[in-house]
This record gives sequence, C-alpha cells and structure tokens, in this order.
Amino acid sequence: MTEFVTVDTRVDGALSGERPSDNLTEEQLLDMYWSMLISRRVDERAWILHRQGRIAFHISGIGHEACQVAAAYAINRGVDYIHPYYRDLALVLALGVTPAQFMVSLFGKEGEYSSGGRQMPSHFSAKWLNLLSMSSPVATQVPQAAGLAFAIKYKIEQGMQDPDDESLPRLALTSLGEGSTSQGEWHEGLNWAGVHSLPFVCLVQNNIYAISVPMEQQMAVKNVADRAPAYGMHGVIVDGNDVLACYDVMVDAAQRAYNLDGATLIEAKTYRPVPHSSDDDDRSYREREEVEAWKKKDPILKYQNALLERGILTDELLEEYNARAKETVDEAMRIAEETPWPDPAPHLHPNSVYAPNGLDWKG
Amino acid sequence: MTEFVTVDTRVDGALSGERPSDNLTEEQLLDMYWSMLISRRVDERAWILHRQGRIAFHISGIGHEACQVAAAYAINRGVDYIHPYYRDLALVLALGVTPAQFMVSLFGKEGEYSSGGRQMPSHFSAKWLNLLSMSSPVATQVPQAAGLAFAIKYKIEQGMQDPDDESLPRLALTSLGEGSTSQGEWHEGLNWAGVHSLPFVCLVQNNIYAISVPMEQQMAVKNVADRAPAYGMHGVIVDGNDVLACYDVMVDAAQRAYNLDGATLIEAKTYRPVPHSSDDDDRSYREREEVEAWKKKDPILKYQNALLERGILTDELLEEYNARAKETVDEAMRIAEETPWPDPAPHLHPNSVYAPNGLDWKG
Amino acid sequence: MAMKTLIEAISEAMDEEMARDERVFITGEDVGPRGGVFRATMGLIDKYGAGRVVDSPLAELSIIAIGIGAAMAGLRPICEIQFADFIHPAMNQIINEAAKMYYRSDGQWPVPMVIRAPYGGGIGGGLYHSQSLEAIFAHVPGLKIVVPSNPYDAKGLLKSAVRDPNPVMFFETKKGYRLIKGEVPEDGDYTVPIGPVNVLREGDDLTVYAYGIMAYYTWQAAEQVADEDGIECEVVDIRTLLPLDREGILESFKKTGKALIVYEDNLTMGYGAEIAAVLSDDGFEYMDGPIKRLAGPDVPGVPFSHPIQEAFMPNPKKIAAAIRDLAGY
Amino acid sequence: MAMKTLIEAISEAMDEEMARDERVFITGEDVGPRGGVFRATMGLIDKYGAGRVVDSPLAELSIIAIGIGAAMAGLRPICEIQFADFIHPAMNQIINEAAKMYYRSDGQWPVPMVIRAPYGGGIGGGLYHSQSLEAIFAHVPGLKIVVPSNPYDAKGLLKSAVRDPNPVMFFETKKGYRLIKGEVPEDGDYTVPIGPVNVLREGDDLTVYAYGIMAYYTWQAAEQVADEDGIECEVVDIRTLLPLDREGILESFKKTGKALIVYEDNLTMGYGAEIAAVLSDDGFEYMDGPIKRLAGPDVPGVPFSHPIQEAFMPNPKKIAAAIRDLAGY
Ligand SMILES: Cc1ncc(C[n+]2csc(CCOP(=O)(O)OP(=O)(O)O)c2C)c(N)n1
Ligand SMILES: Cc1ncc(C[n+]2csc(CCOP(=O)(O)OP(=O)(O)O)c2C)c(N)n1
Ligand SMILES: [Mg+2]
Ligand SMILES: [Mg+2]
Repeated sequence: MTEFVTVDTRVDGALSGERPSDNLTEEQLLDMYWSMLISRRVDERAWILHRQGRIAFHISGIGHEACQVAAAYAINRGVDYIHPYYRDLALVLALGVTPAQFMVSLFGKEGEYSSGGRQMPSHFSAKWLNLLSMSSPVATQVPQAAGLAFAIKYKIEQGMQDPDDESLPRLALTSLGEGSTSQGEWHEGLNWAGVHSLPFVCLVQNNIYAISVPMEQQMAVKNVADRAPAYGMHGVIVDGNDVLACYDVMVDAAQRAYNLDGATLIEAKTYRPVPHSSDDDDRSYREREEVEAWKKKDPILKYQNALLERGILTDELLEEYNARAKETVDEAMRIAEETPWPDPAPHLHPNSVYAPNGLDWKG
Repeated sequence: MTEFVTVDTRVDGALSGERPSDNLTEEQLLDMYWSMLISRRVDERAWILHRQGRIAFHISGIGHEACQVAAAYAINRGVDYIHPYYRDLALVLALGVTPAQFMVSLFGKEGEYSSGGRQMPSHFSAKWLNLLSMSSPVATQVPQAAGLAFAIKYKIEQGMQDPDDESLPRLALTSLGEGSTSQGEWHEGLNWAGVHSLPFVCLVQNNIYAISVPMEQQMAVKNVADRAPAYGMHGVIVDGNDVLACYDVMVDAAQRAYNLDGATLIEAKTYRPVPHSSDDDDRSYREREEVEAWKKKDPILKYQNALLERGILTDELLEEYNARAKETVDEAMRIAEETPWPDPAPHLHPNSVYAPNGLDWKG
Repeated sequence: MAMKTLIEAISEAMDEEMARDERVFITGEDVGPRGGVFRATMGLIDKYGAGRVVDSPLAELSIIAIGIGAAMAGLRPICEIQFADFIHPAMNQIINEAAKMYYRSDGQWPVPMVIRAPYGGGIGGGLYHSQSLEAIFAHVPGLKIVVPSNPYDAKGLLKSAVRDPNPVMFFETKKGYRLIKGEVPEDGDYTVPIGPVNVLREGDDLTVYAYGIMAYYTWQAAEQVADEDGIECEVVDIRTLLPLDREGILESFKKTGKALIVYEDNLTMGYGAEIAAVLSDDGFEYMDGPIKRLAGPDVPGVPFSHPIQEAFMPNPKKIAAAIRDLAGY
Repeated sequence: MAMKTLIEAISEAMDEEMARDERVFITGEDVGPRGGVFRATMGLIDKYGAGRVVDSPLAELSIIAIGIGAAMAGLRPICEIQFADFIHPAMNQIINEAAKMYYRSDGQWPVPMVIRAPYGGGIGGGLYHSQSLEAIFAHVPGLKIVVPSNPYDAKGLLKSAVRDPNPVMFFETKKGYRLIKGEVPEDGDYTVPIGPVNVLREGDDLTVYAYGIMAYYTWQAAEQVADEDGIECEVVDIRTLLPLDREGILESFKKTGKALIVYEDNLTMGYGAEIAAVLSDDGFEYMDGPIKRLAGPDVPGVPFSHPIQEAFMPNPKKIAAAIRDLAGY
C-alpha cells in the first residue's frame, strides 16, 4: 500500500534542487516553443473558420498549451500511451498529429485521421502514436488509462515485456478538466491506479470552470490535487501556464511511472481565455476583468519572454516562427479544402462496426 | 467552501473533553444493550433457520451491532432519514422495525413490511420510520441520501421548514461497507454533501472485507476516513465495537448536521465474524485465527462487561434479558410461520408498478 | 394562442410549474447563470434564485440520485441531462433505483421526478451528441417516457410530468428545439395527459407511427404523398412511449392494415420493434402487408461528417419513399 | 465426451484459454481466492497466479474500463460481473466506450474483451439478483451478445468470445449453472462460432425461439407437447443475440409460419420484440398466425417471495400451454 503523499505546491515556483528542465537543450526549448505556437495558430484559425461559417464546431485548447506541450516532451513521445481530452490540441500536435490532419477533421473530410470523419473535431485518435481514441462523455478515459497502465505492468510482471525497452509504452498518461473529476469514473480510475501502483499519470488541467460552473460548485476542496492522498497517489500542483515548471513535474511523474514507483496526480492551474466551445458564450457566467487578468498570464507570452530574456529566442527568430506558423496553417487549410467529402456507404456498412474475425490484435 | 478536516482517531480511545455518552441515563444505556442483544438473537435465529432449510437466504449484522445501535440512538429516531445497507439489522430494529416483521421478511410472507415480499430479506424499508428503501447494488443509497439531505436544507432555506422543528427530519444518515466506497456513487454522493455542506452523515462500517476482498485490494489508504478531506467533510475514525464511543461521534456528527455545519464521514472499524451471507463460505479467504481473535472483541460482550462493571447490568437482569430475547424471537417466529403466503396477482399487476395519478406525495 | 418554438414551450412549462409549486426545483450542468447549453432554463435563476436552480457538479449519476432523494423527501426535481448521450453514468440510478423504488417498497416511496434530456441527431453532433435513448429506457417498467413532437404537447406533457408521482423521462428533440413551431395557449394552465397516443393526421391507406421530430417529419411526408400520390396516411404520434397505449396503437392499424414505424435510433431493438411486436400479435388479423420500419442503420452512432450524417438520418424524403413502397405493396 | 454442468464447461473454457494465451486474464469481484461467488473461477488463481486472476475493487465501471484499456493494449481480459444486475454502473463504459471504440476510431482501436455475467431469475434473488440484461445491450451495435443454453455451446462459445477481436457479452443462466448438464468433448480444443442460431429440435407445426435457460425449458416443453399432443415444434436456440442471424431466424419460420418467442425478461421491449419485428416484416408472406411472445410480466423485477416468483417466471408448463394455444390457432 502506498503511503500518503503530501501535496507539493510548485505553483509558487518554490522549486528546490535540480530541475529536469535545466537539462533541456536550446533546440528542445525552441521545439517546445514552436509546439505551443503552432497549436495556438491552428486553434485561432479554427475560431476564424467557425466565425466565417465554414466549420460547424470548434473546441479550443487556447491557454492550455504549456502543460500539454510539457507533457508531450516529458514522456516517450509516440510510444507511451496518451488518453487525452478535447482540449489537448497542443498535446496531440506535439505528439505528431499534423495541422493538416487536424484541419481535415474540422470539416469531417474523407480519410480524416482520427475516425474517418465519424467523430466531431478534437476527438483525437492516432494509433501510430499510441494516442488513444476519445469519446465525449468526460472522464471515461481515466479508468481506461488505468487499464492501459495495468497492461504495461502485467506484461512486465508476466515476463512479456522488458521493463527497460523504450520502444514499448511504459506509462499511460490521461488528461481532463477539473470539473470532470466529479465523475465516478475518475474516482474508480484513480482507485485502481493507487491500489495497483500503476505506471499512470493523471493530468488535471484546472481552468476553474466546467463550461459555466466554477470550482466551488464543483468540489469542496481548494485544489484537485488535495484528493491525491485519497488514492495513495502522489499529488502535485503546478503553474499550468509555466511550461518548464510543468515539464519538471511531468518528468518527475514519468520517472516514477517508469520505475513502477507509483501513480501521480498533477494539477496544472490554468485558464481558458476563450469560450468553452464555439457554441458557448461565456459572458453569462464570468466577468470580462477576470478574463483579461488571466490573458496577461498567457503561457506562450510567458515562455516567449523567458526565452527572449535568456537570449534563446530572438526577434528575428520570432518573426521566422510566426511566418512559418502562418505558412503551415495556410497549407493545412489548403489540404483540408482540397480533400473531398467522404462517401457515406462504407461508414454505414456492418463491416465498419466489428473488427474482423481472426484479427489477432496485439495492441 | 468547507475547510479540510483532519481525521480524528478516536479508535485509540483518546477522547478528550465531555463525552455525550456520559449524559445517557441508565435506562438509555440498558435500552441500547437490549437493542444490540435482540438484534443478535434474531440474527442467530435466522442462521439456524437457514441451516434447517426453512429459509433460503440470510445476510447478517452480527458483529456490527455497536455502531448501528449507536447511530439509532444518537439521532432523532424515526424522524431523521436513514438510508441503510443490508447489514443494518440492529439499526433498523433499534429504529422500530419489529423482530416479527423481520422474520416475516425472511420467508417473504404476505404483507411483508418492507416490500410486500418482493425484495430479498434485509432489504429494509419503513416509511413510517423514515427508513428508506434499499436496493442490492451497493452505494446507490449514498447520493440518494445526499438528495434527502439536500431536500432538508432546501426546505429550510425556502422557508418551508422551521430548522428547529424536531418533528421533521433534520439529517440524512446513510451507511455502507468499506468495499462499497470504491463505487463512483460514493464519490459523487460525498461530493454533493461537501459542496453543499449538507446535513448528511455517512457511516462506513469497515469490517476489512468486501465478501472475500481485503482492504488493501480495495483502496490505497489505511482508513476510509482518510478520504474525508477530499470532500471537504469531517472525518472520524471510531472503534466500531465500542457502542459508547460510536455514540459520541454520532452525536457530534448529528449536531453538526442539525446546525447545518457540514457533513461527516464516520468510519467504524469492526469485523464480520460470520460469512458474508448464507451463500458464502469464508474459509477460502481468511484464517480461522483472525476470526477467533476478533470474536474476542465482540461488541455485545464488550458493552455487557462494561455495564456489569459499572453495576448497571446485573447477572439477574442479564438472565431476564436473555429470556425476554428468546421469547421475543420465538414469538416472532410463530407469527412468521402463521403468516400466509401472498397471492401473486396484485404483485404482478400494472397497478403495483406506478404511483396513481393525482397522488400528491409530500414525503 | 401564440406561435412558440418547442424550446420556448418547454421553458414556459418549467417557469409556470416553479411558480405554481415551491417544491419544484431544477438541477443539472450549467442550468444556472448559463441557462443551460440550449437555454431552456434561461432566466429561471434570476426569477427563482440559486437555491431552486442549482448548477450541479459534472456528474450525472449524482444529478439523478439527488433528484431521487429529494423526490422521496417530497420535492419535485426536474433533472436536466445536458445531452441524452451523457445519461449512461446515471443508468444505475435510473434503472435500478428510480424505476424500481415504488415497486420495491410496495408503494412506500414514490419518486416524483422529471428527467429532461435533449436527444437525436442531424445537428453535427457525431456519436456523442446525437443519441436517441428511448429504446433502452422503454424496457424499464416503472419509468414513464415521453417524447413530444410539437410545442403544444411539449408544454402540456411537461407540466403533466412535473405533477406525475412517478419518474418521467422527457426526451426533447434538440434538432426541433427552434425548428418546430406551433400554437401554444397564451395563458391558462393546460396539461396534456401522459398516456394516450395522438393522431396527427387521419388517413385510410396506411398508418405511420412516430414520435419526436420523426413525427414532425412524418407529417410533412404524409402531406407530400397525399398531394403527389394521393396516398392518405394516418400519422400516429406515439408521444408516450411507456407505458404504451396499446389500444391507441391498434385502433389505427385496424383501419389501415399496413404500418410503417419511423425512428431515428438504430433499427435493431429500437422502439419500433415493440410496435411491430404488438401489431403482429394483437393486430395479426388486420395485417395487410409487412410491418415496415424506417430507422437509423445499425452502426454505433450518428457520424459527424455531413454527408455521412445525412445518409444516416431518416428525413421527410426517405419517409415519403417508404410510404410509397408500403402503399404499393 | 463427458457429462458436465454448464458452469463446469464455462470454467474449463477459461482455464484452457488462459493456458493457451498468456494475454488472457480475469478480473472481477471475488474471482481470486474465493473463486467467484458461483465458483466459476475456482482454482484458477492457484494455477495462474494473482497477477492473472485479479480481485477487483467493488466497482463495476472500473472492472469494465480496466478491461477496455487492457484490451486496447493487447491483452485479452475476461471481466466478471458478479450478477448481471450490477452491470448498470458500467453501462457508460460498455455502451459508450467498448461498443463504439472500434467504430469511432475507424478501426484503429479494437477492444477484444469478454464480459461474463450470470443472469436470470428463479433462484430467490428478488429484484436485484434475477435480472436479464440482454435486451438493453442488444440495442447496442458494436457489442456481440451470447447466451448459451447448454454446456457444449457454453464452452465453445466462450472460447470463441475470448478469441473474438470485439467486446463480447456472455450471459450465463445462473439457474442453469448446475441444473443444465450435457456432453462436452473430453479434450480437444473446439469452438462454437458466434453468429448462427442452432436448431435444437426440428418440427413442422410451429417455431419456438428462445435462448439460455428458456431454450432448455422450451426443449422440454416441446418434447412434452410432442408426446402428449402430437404437436411438433421446431426449437430455435438463438444463442447469439447480436449480431442477429436473421436468415437463421427466418428459415424456420418459412417452414412453420407460426412463431412463439420465449424469454424470461419483461415483455415490453424485451428481446422477443426484435424477433417479432423481423418476422412480421421479412417473414410476412409466411405468416400463418399471430407472432406470440411468452415473457415475464412488466413489473420492475422478479419478486423474491416464492409464489410470486413462480408466477413471474416462464417455465416448461407455461411454455407448453403457449405452444398448444398457438398450434390451435
Ligand atoms: C458525461 C458528460 N457530461 C456532460 C458533458 C458536457 N460537457 C462537455 S465539456 C463540459 C465541462 C468540462 O469541464 P472541465 O472538466 O473542467 O474541463 P474544461 O472544459 O474546463 O477543460 C461539459 C459539462 C460531457 N461531455 N460529458
Ligand atoms: C454494485 C454491486 N456489485 C456487487 C455486489 C455484490 N456484493 C454484495 S455485498 C458485496 C461486498 C460488500 O462489501 P462491503 O462494502 O465492505 O460491505 P460488507 O458486506 O463487508 O459489510 C458485494 C461485492 C452488489 N451488491 N452490488
Ligand atoms: Mg475546467
Ligand atoms: Mg466490508
């Protein structure tokens, strides 16, 4: 049985000892910046497309880029399992889904990467990246991610997997919003992770609202991570708008998982400066001042300034990145527009419903 | 938002200050003894009936009598809502269900008090005592009890109920086993209780097994009450075999509820010295030594000795009680045997399924 | 009478019932200041306060369970499930608890509550914002299930639901929320009884059974085939799916001998199966053709991509074609 | 061949599949040292270790979700739900997740798992230890649903289920666990395909459709009416309820023109509704009488009290009476 873990409050920046992020190369630091930036630009374009009436729906990751990109870089990208949620655009792009693939999904065009256009946009899935398939009912991914983590431990214990083999998944990371932790699914998933001490990381992106419902009507604790002890899990609170702080705690959690040393609950404190989705109007439930105040803490701005200060980013480089981002997004749009609409027939055929007999699925 | 509550470990008997149980009269103390005793005797008779092949099923409260009787005496009996679980025989008898009523339910005879014989035995219900109706799926009662508590607070806040009116329910008490806290239903129920600071008491009777599954495969905490802070609830651990200690913490929790001062999670540490039910054989999953060791801590024995020591109980009185218990059980049996079997027709009629149109249910 | 949209009628019903009875309260996700994601509860929190219009945690089983507990304690909860697709976490509370409470307690504990849920496809919602859930719950004795097709019925049935001493599931066609308009009495407290089917259109050639937006589409299709082909359909709006008005169902069939059942849910084990079963037993002697069903295909959900969604959904054109086929049998 | 009980056949199937494939593991409540409350997994923990026979927390949705996750990661979970009555907390994971995963990911993520659950009444279990759950899940494309009626099929179908790349729900008649005995090959690895119905008994007068213990009872009733009344029933054991073998269902009906469908679940929207719907459409031209259903009454559960339970449950006597009625039509 795992001992209780007291909650670590890195949100105040009170980091002691060596920080894993200190070991990131300049190239890596810039890669992370690029990942945040391109996600933001793709996301902004999606809002524009919606305003233009060219797409029916968008749900945004704006404001959440830091913790997501940190997560992608802290694990074994494309190998470890990720069971994400709808706001994880920066995470899945950092993982390897392309802007063009995402753009095609906004329209639901032919060959859409995640579901063949069957699912709404931002319902990610990419087997080739070990990115699991999302549904809409919140928190369902959490106990499933515990199941993925269970399988990892099972294979190691049954001698089916070398614990040090980096070509195989060694942890399961799942993410969700703070509101979604009210679901029984979350409780039951974390309970398994704790009881079996699974290589499992739960990243709660706490933006203090579930659509319109604020934290205090959602739970009677100040921090989601305060619940970690209830599951014998390590609990950490981190500034979700500080990509390097997020990276530090993610690396820590990943190491713990790789060592089969226990599961971790990370609460990244952040904010959603845009409406919940293109169907939402957030003026009914929050003050503009609050939104504006948070916009000043924008994770990209924050990181950009830090990198400029450290001389890693320069004004020229910044310009180049912005130009490259625009090009990338334009190109993605072009591809999406040129992609034809799907033929409905195969999507309504019984063969689409069941995996074929005899398929020996290996995961 | 309620502040965290540190867990109170009265299990060590480290009670300080005045104990509510100090104010119990001798009569009340003896009443409580009688309640525990009669429950035990009824329960034992049920086991015998099962062994004789005269009833098909029994699920037992043996060993759990202390915390249950304490609960009944600490609240406004027959007025406050109780949403119990199948092991709560001592609780419901102390509330006012009669041994004869219970005996009839063992057979499923005509006019059975809880369900007309539709439900299995120990699926309690008694509207006239504000004892709610039980199902079998564990933990479903927990969020419902939060709903009962919500209604109490609603009525008070909407001016529909005088908060001091003792003729009306002022709290909802629900109970369950430690294993059942793994259910999402528990999480969601406690979450409401915490968020709305409801007049709600959750009594977890921790007998360290869920049928065969021990605590450590059920949760990664040492105490269920360690989870109270996750819900902004007051958490208490108590020796579940010590009826007066249980009474003390129950009174405390009830007062908190009456004052609309917050919800309480009470963990009563106890044991089930008998198999899970008449269908179970516990030899496959636990050592006889463990069972024997716990039998020495029997709650009735413990209380009996304390009362004898204090001179409140005497050997004659004890004999009298035992004789009265035997008589009561015999009489209950006689009634059960004489009760006819039900006519199936009304129980399979559509009228049994829906409350009649126009019924203006007032609770 | 005034022209109202379906959702306006629904909002009005809640408003009036809250004004009438202090025991009525609303809970669900975003029902408070946000007024619900479809705006059905818009303004109610200002009128009745946060004590009676309660934003719940994001946890459906608790929304229902709180409702059950509060109902047993004498209140009249209206529980909103944001999309029917998210009702599954609460199935234990609905099926094992709400539906069985009255029966299992031999009448001791009624559960007078309403569960409102927007259902159905055609709005680009993909697998998880398009589901029809009536078929599963129609298999659960103890529940009442209502699916209105027009504003008049919606308001009157919802008021009946609030006053019903049983758990009533009230499924609202979200596609029809603003699409379907109709006359609703200006003021005056009317109800529509839960139970009887409603004949939307009389006809002798064949009967089409439907509910919700499919009843609306069916009526359109029936008008069209009457105009274009001289086929006169009787359109029976089932309205109350549970308990089913078997006599009402049979009455029309005895006249026409031919039946088409339209629903947007998956075909297999959809609600139309029960109608077919009733007709092919009690109505056998009147059968004058195969009992036909027009429904969604048996794939796990309504796909998002526009052309696939369109191919999935029944619509007036497909209904008209099915009517012509059956009429020509 | 050796005589085995239904539950022995089930245990053997699990044992052999675990021996054959290291990816197969079992989880559920009390499946470990206790061997399951019905003893289906007895001894397996000793043979395969606590790593492969895993006592779960008391939390059904997590049992299924762990299974889903593990299946996607390449394992072959067998998830035991202690009683089908307790599957409701997991309905979200089964209906919204397991069933839709392959489709929603366009084939990227298959979910090869088995969900075993004892179902059915007649054992004094009351409302919550007697339920039949197949009807609800039969409305969920993406699931396969199997309900065996005899030990041979049970073993062969369970092995097929473990090897199937889809989520398979395997409902076991708990009343039949020790009551139903039959021949099972002594050794040798056989499977029974998921899909086709099985004709248990041939006959020309009418067809009775059933599954699980009702197929067993129906066979007894059919023998009786053949002896006593000279009525020759064809008994079709549906076995796989989803996807349904429509041709198999129709084939017998084309011969007899009369159908009785027997199930112990509540009548309305029970599985028999779909059979009736298929027959009254595709089989219309062969109909020679009303399609009859013999099922449990529409009350919220099987009552505990012995005489009420008996009145609820279909049994060979009631089935024989229904056969005689229909034969006389
Ligand atoms: C089970 C379920 N209920 C309701 C919804 C509708 N819904 C979608 S997102 C959302 C709010 C989620 O809030 P949170 O978990 O805090 O995540 P955030 O969107 O703030 O990142 C709701 C209520 C849903 N998707 N699933
Ligand atoms: C949802 C559900 N799953 C499984 C069961 C079967 N079951 C009945 S009691 C029980 C164990 C309960 O253990 P615990 O909560 O510790 O209570 P105890 O019996 O030990 O008092 C189980 C698994 C059930 N009744 N409900
Ligand atoms: Mg949020
Ligand atoms: Mg226990």
